[in-house]
Formats: sequence, structure tokens, C-alpha cells
Amino acid sequence: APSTAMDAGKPGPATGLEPQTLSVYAAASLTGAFDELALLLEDENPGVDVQVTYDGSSTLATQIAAGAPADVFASADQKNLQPLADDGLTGPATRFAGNTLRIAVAPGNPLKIENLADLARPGVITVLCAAQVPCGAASATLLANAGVTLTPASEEQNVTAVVTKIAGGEADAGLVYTTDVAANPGRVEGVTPAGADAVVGHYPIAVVEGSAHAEAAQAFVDLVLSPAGQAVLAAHGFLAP
Amino acid sequence: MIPRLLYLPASIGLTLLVLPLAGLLLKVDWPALPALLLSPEALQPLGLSLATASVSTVLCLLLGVPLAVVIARSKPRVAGLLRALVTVPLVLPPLVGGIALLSLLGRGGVLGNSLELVGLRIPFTTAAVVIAQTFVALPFLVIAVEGALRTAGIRYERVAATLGAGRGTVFARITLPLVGPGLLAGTVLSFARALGEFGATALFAGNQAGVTRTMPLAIYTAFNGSGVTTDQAVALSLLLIAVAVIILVLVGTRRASVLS
Amino acid sequence: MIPRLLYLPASIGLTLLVLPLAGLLLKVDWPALPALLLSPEALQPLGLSLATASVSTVLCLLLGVPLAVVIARSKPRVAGLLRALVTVPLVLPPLVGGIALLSLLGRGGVLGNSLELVGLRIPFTTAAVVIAQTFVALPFLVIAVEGALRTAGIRYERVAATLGAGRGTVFARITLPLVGPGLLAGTVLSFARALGEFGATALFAGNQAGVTRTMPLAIYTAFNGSGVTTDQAVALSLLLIAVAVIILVLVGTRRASVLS
Amino acid sequence: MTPALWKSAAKALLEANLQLTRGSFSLDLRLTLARGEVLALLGPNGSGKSTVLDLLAGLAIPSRGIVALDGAVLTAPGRFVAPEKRAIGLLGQEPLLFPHLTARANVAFALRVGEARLNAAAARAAADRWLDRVGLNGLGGSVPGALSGGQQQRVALARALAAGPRVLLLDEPMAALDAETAPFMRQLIREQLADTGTSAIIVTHDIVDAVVLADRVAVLHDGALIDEGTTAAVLAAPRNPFVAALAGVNLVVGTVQKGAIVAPDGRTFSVRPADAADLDATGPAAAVFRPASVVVQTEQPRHASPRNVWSARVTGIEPGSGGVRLRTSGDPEIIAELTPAAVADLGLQLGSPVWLSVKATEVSAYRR
Amino acid sequence: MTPALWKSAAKALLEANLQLTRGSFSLDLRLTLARGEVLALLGPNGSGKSTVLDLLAGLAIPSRGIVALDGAVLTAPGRFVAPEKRAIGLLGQEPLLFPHLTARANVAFALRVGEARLNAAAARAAADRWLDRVGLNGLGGSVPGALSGGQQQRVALARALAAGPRVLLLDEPMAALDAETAPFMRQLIREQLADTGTSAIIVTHDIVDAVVLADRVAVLHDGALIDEGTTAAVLAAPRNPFVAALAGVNLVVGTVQKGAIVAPDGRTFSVRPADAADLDATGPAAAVFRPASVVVQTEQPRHASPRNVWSARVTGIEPGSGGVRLRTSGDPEIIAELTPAAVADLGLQLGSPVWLSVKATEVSAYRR
Ligand SMILES: Nc1ncnc2c1ncn2[C@@H]1O[C@H](COP(=O)(O)OP(=O)(O)OP(=O)(O)O)[C@@H](O)[C@H]1O
Ligand SMILES: Nc1ncnc2c1ncn2[C@@H]1O[C@H](COP(=O)(O)OP(=O)(O)OP(=O)(O)O)[C@@H](O)[C@H]1O
Ligand SMILES: [Mg+2]
Ligand SMILES: [Mg+2]
Repeated sequence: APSTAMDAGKPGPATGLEPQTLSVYAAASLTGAFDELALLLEDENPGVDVQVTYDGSSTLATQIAAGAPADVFASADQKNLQPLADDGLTGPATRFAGNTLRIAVAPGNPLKIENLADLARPGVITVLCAAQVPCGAASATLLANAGVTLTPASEEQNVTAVVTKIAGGEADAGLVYTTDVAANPGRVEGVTPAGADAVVGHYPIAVVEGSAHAEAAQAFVDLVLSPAGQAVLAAHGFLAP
Repeated sequence: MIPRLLYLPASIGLTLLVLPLAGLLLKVDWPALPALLLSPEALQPLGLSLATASVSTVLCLLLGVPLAVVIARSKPRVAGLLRALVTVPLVLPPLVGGIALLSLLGRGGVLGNSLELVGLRIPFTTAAVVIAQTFVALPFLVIAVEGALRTAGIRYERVAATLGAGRGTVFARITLPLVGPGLLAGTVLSFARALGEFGATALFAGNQAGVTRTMPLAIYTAFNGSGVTTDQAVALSLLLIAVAVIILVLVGTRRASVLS
Repeated sequence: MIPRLLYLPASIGLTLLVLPLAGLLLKVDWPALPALLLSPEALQPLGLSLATASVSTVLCLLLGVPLAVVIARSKPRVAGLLRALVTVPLVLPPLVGGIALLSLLGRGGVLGNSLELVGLRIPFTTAAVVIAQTFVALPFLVIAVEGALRTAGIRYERVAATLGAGRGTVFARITLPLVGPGLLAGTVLSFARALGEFGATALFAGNQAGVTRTMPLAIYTAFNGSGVTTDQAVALSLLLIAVAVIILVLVGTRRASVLS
Repeated sequence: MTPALWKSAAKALLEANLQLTRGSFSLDLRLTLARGEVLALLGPNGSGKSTVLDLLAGLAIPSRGIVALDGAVLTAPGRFVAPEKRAIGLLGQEPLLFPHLTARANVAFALRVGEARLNAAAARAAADRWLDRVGLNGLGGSVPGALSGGQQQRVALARALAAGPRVLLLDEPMAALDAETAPFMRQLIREQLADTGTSAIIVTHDIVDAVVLADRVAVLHDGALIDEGTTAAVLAAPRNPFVAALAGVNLVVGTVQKGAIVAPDGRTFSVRPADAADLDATGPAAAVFRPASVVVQTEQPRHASPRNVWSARVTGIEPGSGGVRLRTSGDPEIIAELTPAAVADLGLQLGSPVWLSVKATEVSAYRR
Repeated sequence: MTPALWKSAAKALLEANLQLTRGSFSLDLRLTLARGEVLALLGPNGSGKSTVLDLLAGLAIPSRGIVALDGAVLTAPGRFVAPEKRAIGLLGQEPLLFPHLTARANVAFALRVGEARLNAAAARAAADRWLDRVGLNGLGGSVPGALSGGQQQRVALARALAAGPRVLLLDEPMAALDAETAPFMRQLIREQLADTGTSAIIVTHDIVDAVVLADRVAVLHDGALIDEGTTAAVLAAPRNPFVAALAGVNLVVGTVQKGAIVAPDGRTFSVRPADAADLDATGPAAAVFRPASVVVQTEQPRHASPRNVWSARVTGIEPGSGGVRLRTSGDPEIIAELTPAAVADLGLQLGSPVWLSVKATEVSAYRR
């Protein structure tokens, strides 16, 4: 795991695990936070190597269903984890974080976009996540709540693509997670639209059934849920579950 | 005339290619299939895919055949270099092709800026889909046609010239018909590749229903939506495969009849 | 002998293929490049990519050449059908190939269950990378070699037979050398395709450093990493392209010298 | 051509009964070839000669019919032996040298996979000897693309002979050869077939090939055999205009005596000085001269250059393609071709006594 | 071959000076072709004949040298006119019919792009007439793959003639043709060249082609011209064994009178009945017969079949490839080939008076 500076305060509960390699499958939006959490667990348990695989939640869910050697699965939405839990492929799912939406714009907000209605302004190129992915579902709810209808230039397959388009100048604005704005300083700037905090996306986590490292997996889940873990998540812009 | 020993690896090869597709069939939710396949969510991307892939294939022919001729008739060294350049896009992971196209034709891109000045915006348009598909499919056409041209050689072209035929006439009446099978193979390959193109399209053209959401993008979107039960994605994939097989078999047998 | 009119579309075609790659160069963070390219994050996937793509290419040759021979020497109708079947994997969007392979060889898959019983698990291993690459690259080899075989015809094979040569000898000493250029082209194409393979690998083999993280997956990971630093992705792409161009040019000029 | 050979065709080495239809062309014929026999297959363009060879070699399958070699069925309804298992070699109408192999390697290939089954080194050495025999010494390293048309044809001939099949099918083997080389190649084929006891079918448009190489001649027209028999018989009495156009030679098969050829009836034929040199030993040989060369007189010629002079009687007077054909008594009968004016002038009739003379320089000789 | 034509070669239509090296083969020669002249290019396999034609047609570029047509430079250092702009047609050694076009379409192609520039319908109709002329009536719809070797060669010949170039280069145009067809095709070429005033170079291994078609003969050996001159001169006095092997004919160029040919010195040559029929009108013609056919006597022959009998004197006695060559007085001089025994027997010496006789059936005639 990369050596990102940690700003977490206290370490979590010490467990003293055997040396082993733990495989964590995590939604792509968790990248920065889970890199740090992996490091935390490794520090506490010398000899334990935490390998985090990031990808879209549905990709990871499909792979776990097909027998991927994952020990922990952290999804960006309930929809991708619940069926696995229902089929007994994972243990029970626990919510460990929440995320809200922000309007992402180019640094300095050249088009002066201040609210959701501005996204529908003629001449503004807006991109959203596809309604099928978690951030897209949240975006739809947020826009509906605000009574704004708009046709996005594109419905991207994931948040990263939305951020890329705005950072690259292809699009003027889009709805992304708060955490994405935090992870891309200098590339995009966040604007908080009215009613944003009312729409929260929830992240569940579970230990994969039949994991050869069940004890370490549980320790990682515990770490994520612990105050220390929550502090790391908060530092990356996540809300409490 | 086929050494008997070859049949074993040949059938393993065919199995490797066909069995996974058969595996897909097992995943299909058959009762729900007809309704799904007739829904606009399925038909609109299919129509867009067929339309864009057709246009891309025509573009590939218009640009690729001349390029293939130039390579095939160049000196060995030059040809080797050109062939390598043409092959590179094949190596590009899907994403990188998208990044490359954006860096060229996107808003901050080298050409994109100039185009913006004359009021042209390419990303997020159907034109972007066509460009992305052409970019990835063109190498197939060029390499197939170049190979055919090289094997056909220039003997018949020389004969035509001694009869008094100008270069244009020779090209249209001798060269093109002679490489007919190779040309058809290249066309089929590039159409297939354009039809399946996902990566560069997703990044460069985006994903807007009716404008840039081709079948592969629709499949990906469906996959992201349905999570573990890949039903809808599988159903759409089957539709794409079925259409492709029909087209390929139609062209293939027409081609066979041309050859025989 | 090239009609002058062709030079214009040929250069447009070449530009379309090459300019986007040049566009990538503009995105490179040159000062940071050397350190990045020499880091284990770059070299490990590169090594894995070259190794798996090489193995896949050998597999393609072993399975694909026999398959190409069978198709080329079949009756037109059968050949048309087989050719269509072989072309289908080209149409598959990257994801679908992965779903198909998982549904066949994954847990719960048709073959996957049986393999599990004898303690073999293929998905998420390096073997899965090779299988995914072979699956997507095989059609290229088959189609290139089949075309070459068809153009070469059977005249020389018939002569060899009347001299008393058995099928194996004819195949090894006449058929294969005659289609040498086509074989080399097919090998290059399938190696390139294997090197760039992303979609099926990502789903079927996963993305584990040192085991299944090939260059395209490393690029994807870098692209998706915290902070949209496409820099690293671009740098890795450049590395992949550079390696590919070197290999293609080396093979291309060797091929040229074989031909001349 | 000796009676013995012709009779042994009854117990033929190769027997074929072939029917084939291709578009508007259809083929229907029976063909036999005796052990050691050489058959010349003549016929106009498009008569089906190459098609017959393909059918025999197993490169084409007849609609109906049978091909049997030495009693073993090679082609029949429901049975087909692959070409490489037939021991029937074919030199096609085009040289078709393997383009990726040098001239030497082309011939060596035949020596490795053919009857000889030599190893690589031995095959290369033997190939060089073969190239030498066809006059291509020093060109062994050339690829076919760097050889002239005639040079390619010679390599193809060497390759076909080197394979050493039991039956050899040669499709216009002398086409593209220059005038000086052709006789040498003809001699090479003759010796090689004789030395190895190989039976052969030779397709040719040149009557000299038939005379020199063949025991028997078959004439194909529109897919059917219209004439067949010993070379002498067919040439002496051409049964259709096509044969007449290329035939019309007197052929005397006899034995060598003191540099001349003695016919069965004891008449002696002096031959061209160049050929006489070859007739140093005794043995069977043939003398060939054209009916037009035969000078006919009603008085004994004196103080004249012709070395061959006999008296005979006119046994037949018939119109021919080149004038009037006069048959004369003797074994073999000698045919003379005259203008109608000459026949009238000399007052020739059936039974007329005549003096025949032929210049030795008009008589070619071939050892058999 | 007439003096007028030979002189006009000074103001040549086609002039070439060619140097080329390919591996161990090197070519170096000068060649001219007068307006309307037909040159036969002879030479052994690999002597460079096809290479010369390629260089003239613009299919190959010489290392050094120049090709000029009617004063316009086609090939020179720094200058190269494309083959299609040269008006020089080439019928190569292989037929190379376009495999995707029918026989008719192959010929029609030449009529559309060549001199005639016919439209599609006219070209098709004219192509059918051409196919008729080469004896392929009814095969217009066949693709090359369904034609026999000789049929393909005929289509290729029709195609080359139909293109109507100013200079036509023919590389062994008669190869693969059957014996009955060859004379007709030869006649077709002759008439077509004469009617259109086309100059031509014909590569051949058959001396008859040179005699019938060519005014002049050039002999190539190892890339260099070793003999050149009017056909009669070269054939009468072959300067090397290669020419001797294919030459050795008496050629009498004269005029037609009452179905016979009258030589410059007034001697009359009766010819084969078949050829005599062609000599119905008056005009230039040539009589050809072999020295071996000439019977030499020291007494006047009587009651003999030969129609052609003259007295002459021996002007030369020299060894030849087929015996002793006897030159005799007259214009043209007649050469007789005898065995040494005959020469001794007759006691022939320089200046001996002799009677020469040649049977009319031995004399071929060709209109010129
Ligand atoms: N595929 C085909 N379809 C129709 N006719 C065909 C086909 N193949 C060959 N023929 C015809 O079969 C006949 C015999 O051809 P073949 O090559 O055997 O002739 P050949 O006697 O060898 O003539 P040549 O002396 O010209 O070589 C020809 O008339 C040819 O047109
Ligand atoms: N690429 C090459 N490299 C080396 N030698 C070559 C090459 N091409 C041709 N030659 C040689 O050039 C010579 C002339 O060939 P060309 O075809 O002109 O002969 P040709 O007189 O037409 O003979 P033929 O009567 O056999 O057709 C031959 O000796 C041939 O081996
Ligand atoms: Mg033939
Ligand atoms: Mg030649």
C-alpha cells in the first residue's frame, strides 16, 4: 500500500494477527481512504499485507460471485452488496460511510455556476453519472428534489469519468461526490447546491463468506467502523454512516 | 490435404472461441428476454451501433484502402515502419485511445481548440462515436487489405499497364477486384471491431441515449445497474452477438460464393 | 503504380491513426517521466504483460494455425460459417468477453465447477490473463493466416503431393513457409491485441499486482487512482506504446527483409 | 513399340476408365499403359490432355470411372488414394517451382520425399548433379523468381524426374526450351525412363517427342480418344486432320548396323552424319524421314547425292494434306508425298514400279 | 527484309541501348526497330530475351541506357515514361489473363483502355470477334481458370493484339499452341501487324516464326547480341551453333507467278500444293526449304518426281552441323546438305557443275 501521510489520531484496537495477505475489494471512490486504512492495519499487525483492489462496485460484485479471492467487500451502494449477502456469499453488510453530492466545476468557477438550475443553463455542458450507478441515482434524486430537469451531454459510467471530463475541460459542470472534489484539489472545484446534504449515498461493507482470512477480514471491517477508521474516512470527505 | 494431426488443436481453438459464448446463453433470463429485446432501451442503442459502425466502416474503406495501397507498394523499410505505426492503435488499451483522442480533439486539445473557434465541437456528439470507432477499426482494414495487395502482387497491374490502362483504371478494374476477398475480410473485421468498440467511445464520446449510447455502452450501463445479476447486460450482449453473427454469416456466404 | 489521387486519403488515414498518439505526448509530465517509468509500479506490469502476451501468442499459434488451415480448406459454406464464428469475439465489448469467460470458467460456471472439483481454479490467476488474452487475440491470427492460406492456394501443395510428399511434410515444408508473411502478420496482430487486452482480463482475471495486473490494468488503476492524475496513466501508456512500437518495427523490418 | 511391349499392354500397369464433365466440356475414355511403356498423348488445345493427367495423378476426381495401378485401385466410386500415395509423378503444364526454395532445394525436395528418400546432405548433392544434367550448373542457388522461363522449366523437369515415381506424367515438358537444348532434354527423359523402367505418359504438341520418346500414341479430341496405336502406325496413317498436321513421317524401326539402320525387310537406311555418330553400337533404333523427302523416279537414279535408294511398287495413291501420298511396298511401307503434277508426269498408278531415294541428311536416327 | 525496310532502320522507330546487371547475369546491347519492321529475337534459355522486352516496355529499368520511340525518350537517366504511356504492348511469356474477368472481358479490357478506346458494348462485341479469330468462339464466357493452357495463350494473344500498340513485343507467342492451330495464329499475327503497320519484336524458339513473321533476326547470347541481320542472311550463314541448330533453311524471297515463286535470278520454285493454293494473286512471297532436301546430281535427273530442277556450280564446300554444306551459284545461292560419302561419291569440288533438284512438297511458301 502506498505511503500516504496519515492524519488519523489514535490507532484502532490492536489485534495481533498472523502474517498473511488480506484482499480487500473496494469501490473506486474509496481509493484514498482505504489506502490509508490498509496501511493502518499493516502498521498494527506486522507481517500482514493488505491488498486493495479498486473498481466499479458491480465489477467487484460480479467477480466475488464468480469466486474471486476477496476477503472484504466495500461497496458504494447497497444494491451491489445485498444480493451477495442474501445468497450467503458474504456476511451481513454494515454501513460504514455516507457521501453527498457536489457540483464540480473548473477551478475558479469561470461560468459562475452556483446552483442546480445553472446546470440546465444553455451553453453549459453538464455531465452526470448514469442513473444505474450509485452517484447517478443520487444525482437524479437531487435534481428531482430541486425540480430541475436537464439533458446531460453524457451519462458517464462512473464518477471518475465525470471528474475527468470537467478537469479536462470537456464539460463545464457535473455532479460528483464530495470525496471526489476533495481528492482532486486544483483540478476541480466544488460548489454545494441547496439540498445536497439531504441526499446521502450509503457505503456498506462485509466480510466475504469462506474467506481464508476471516479473522483479519473482520479486523479490517472493525478498523473501518472504529473511530480511528471513521476519522480517516472523514478526512477524505465521507460522512458518518 | 489437411494433416490429420491438425484437427485436434483446431477444435480446441474453435471451442475456446465458441464455448464462452455458449456459456453466456446459460446466464440468460429467457422468459424476460423478448420484452427486453423489443424495448427501446435495447433497440435504440442497437440502431445507433449499426448506423455508426456502418459509417465508420465506410470511412475505414475510404481512408484505409489508399493507406494500404501506399504501404503495400512502398519500399520494404518504409513499409515496415508504416505498418508498425498502423498497428499501434491495436495495442492501446481502450481507455488510452480515449485519452489520446481527447487530447487531440477535446476542448483543450491541439485540434479541438481550432475546431472550437469555427464553432465545431466533437466530443459528446455522434461524430465522436464515429471517430472513435474509425480510430480503432482502421488498423484492421489497412492490415488485411495490405496483406492481400502484397500477395496479389503487381503482375496483373503490369499487364494492364502494357495494354495502355492508366493508373486509375488499373486500380479500379484490376487491383480492387483482385484483392476482393481481402477487402471483404478487412471490411468485416473493421465493422466487427467498430460494432464492439467501447473504451475510446466511453471516454471520448460519452454516453447519451440516442446520441452516443451505442450497444457496448448500453451493455456496460446495464451491467453497472443490475449488479450481480447480469441479466440485462447478458441479454443485450446476446442481441449484439446475434446481429453480428447474422451479418457475418450473410457476408461470409456471399463472400464464399464470390470465391467459388 | 499508385494512382496519385490515393495519397490524400492515405495521409488522412495515417494522420488519424498517428496524431492522437502525438496528442498523448503533449500530456506527458516529462521531468517526472524517467523516475516513474523505472518504478516497480511500471516495470512489474510491463514484465507481466510481455510474459502473458508472449505465452498467449504462442497459444494462438498452436491453436490458430490449425484452425485457419481447417477453415481455408473447407467447402465455401462451412468455411463461411466457421469464419463468422471465429469473428464473433471481435464484436464483443470488452466486458462481455469477461462475463462469458466467467460464466464458463468461474465458480458456478459450466466448466468452472468441474475444475473446482479437481482443485483447479482459473479465474483471478495469471492463467486467466493468458486465457482472456488468447480468447481475444485468437481471431486475429486465424483470420490473417486463413486469408494468406486461401490466397496461396493449393497449387504448390498439389505439386508436392505428386512428388510423393506426405501431408505433414507438405504442411511443414511448403504450406507454412508459403504463408510466412501472413503468419508473421497474424502473429504481430495477435501479440499486439494480447498486449492491449483490458476488458476481459479486468473482469475474468481481476487486478492483482504481480499476478494479474497487466499494463492496461495498471493504466486503468492509475487513471482511477486518487486524484485524476492522468499523468501516470499517460506515462504508462507511453511506455506500453514505446515497447509495442519497438517490437513491431523490429518484427516489421525483419519481415520486410524476409519478403525482399 | 516393339510387338512384345504392345502385347504386354494387355496386362497393363496402369488402367483407367475416366468420365468427367466440366461445364460444356466432357471427357470419356479408356487408357492403359504397360510396364515400361511410354505413351504420347496428343490432341488440340482444350481436348482434355491436362485433365486426363490430373485424373490419373489424383489431383482431380472423375464423375465416374476407375484408375488402377498394378492391380491396386486408386480411384473408384467410394475409393480415392491420395496423390502422394500413388507413386504417380506429374510435371504440369506450368513449372510451379516452390517460390520460397532455391532451384537446388526444389530438386532436393523431390529427392527427399520421393522414391529415393535421401537425407538432406545427400539430396543436396544429388540435386546439384540433376541441375547439371539439365544444363543449369551454377544456378542451384537461384530462387525461381530469378530464373528465366526456360530455366524454370528445366528445374521442374529435373524435379519431376528426381522424384522417381513408377509412372511419370509429363505435360508439354519441352515447352519454353530453346532449340539447342530441347534434343538434350528429350534424350535425358528417354534415358531416365529407360534406366529406371518408368512408364510414362507424355503430352506434347511436337511430333518429334512422340517419335523419340513414345512406344505408342493416343490422340485426344474433345475428350475422346480418336486414334491410338504404335507411334509408327498412327503417324503413317493419320486418321484425322489434327494428327495429319503434326504427323506425316516415315518411321523405320530396325537395328543398327555399321552406323546405319536396317529395316525388317533388310533395306538399309543411311542417316544424318550427326546421328550416325550415335549409332556406334548395335541394338534397336529408329529412322525417321518425311514423306516429302522421298524422291520418286521411274528410272534408277545415277550420279546423285541420295545415299538411300530402293526399288519398290506403288501400293496406294491417296490425297494427303501436303499433296498426293504414295504408298510403296516393303516392311515398313514407305510413303512419299508428291505434287499431283509429279504423279501425272511420272504416270504413276497402283502397281507401278518406282525407284525411291532419300538423302541421308534427311534421315534422323534415334536409339531406342 | 526488303532492302528498303532494312535501310529505313537507320531512321529507327524504336531505338534502345540497354545495360543491366542482375546477379551474375549482365545485359549490354543496342537495338533498333524500323517503322513497320518485325524483328525476331532468338537466343538460348536465360540469354536475356524476356529481360530486353521488359526494359523496352517500361516494366524494368536499366542500370544505364536509353529507350526512345519515334524520337521521344522513354527511358534515360532521370527520365522514365510509365508503361501505360509508351504505346508499347507486351505479350509476356505467361498468359497472365486477369483471373477475375472472363475471356471476353479480358480482351474487351484491352479494347477499352488501348488504342481503340471503345465503349463497353462495342468492346464486348469486338472482343467476341477477336475470340473468334483465335478459334475460341463460344468460350467468351469462361474465366481463365476454366480454360486449358493453350486456350489461355490464345486469349492472351488476342488481348495483346486488340490493344493496338505502336510497337508490339511478343514473348514466345506460339508456346502451348497445338500443331494445327499454330500456323493460323502465325498468320493472324502477320496480317494484324501488316494491316495496322505495327512494328514488333518476337521472341521465339521456332525458326518458322522468324521466317514467316520477321524481316530481321537478332540473336542474343549471355546478354549480348552475337548475330543480327535480315532473316535470310542470318539463317543462311549461322554464325554460332545456337543459330545453326535452329536455322539451316534456304529462303528465297521473290514474287508470285502462277502459283509458284520466282527468285531474283528468274528461277521458279514450285511449292507444296497446300501452300500453292494461297499464292493465287501476285506479290512478294518467300519459299523455304531445308538444305537437306536438295538433291545433288552430276547428271540431269530424268523421270523423277522433283518439280524444281536447276543446274548450278559449286561455290563452297564447308562442314555443317548436319553434314557437308554445299553452296551453289545463283541469286539467292542455294545450299545443299550432303553426307561426306555423297560428296566423295560424286567427286564434288569447287566449281563442279551440278544439277540440283528439290521436290515441290519440300518447299513451303509464305506470302509477305
Ligand atoms: N472448371 C472448368 N469449367 C468448364 N470447363 C473447363 C473447366 N476446366 C477445364 N475446362 C475445359 O476443359 C477442357 C480441357 O482442358 P485441358 O486443360 O485438359 O486441355 P488440354 O488438352 O490440356 O489443352 P492444352 O493443349 O491447351 O493444354 C477445355 O476445353 C477447358 O475449357
Ligand atoms: N532477379 C534476378 N537475379 C539474378 N538473375 C536474374 C534475375 N532475374 C533474371 N535473372 C537472370 O537473367 C537471365 C535472363 O533471363 P530472361 O528471362 O531474360 O531469359 P530469356 O532469354 O527470356 O530465357 P527463356 O528463353 O528461358 O525465357 C537469366 O539467366 C536469369 O537467370
Ligand atoms: Mg494442357
Ligand atoms: Mg523468357
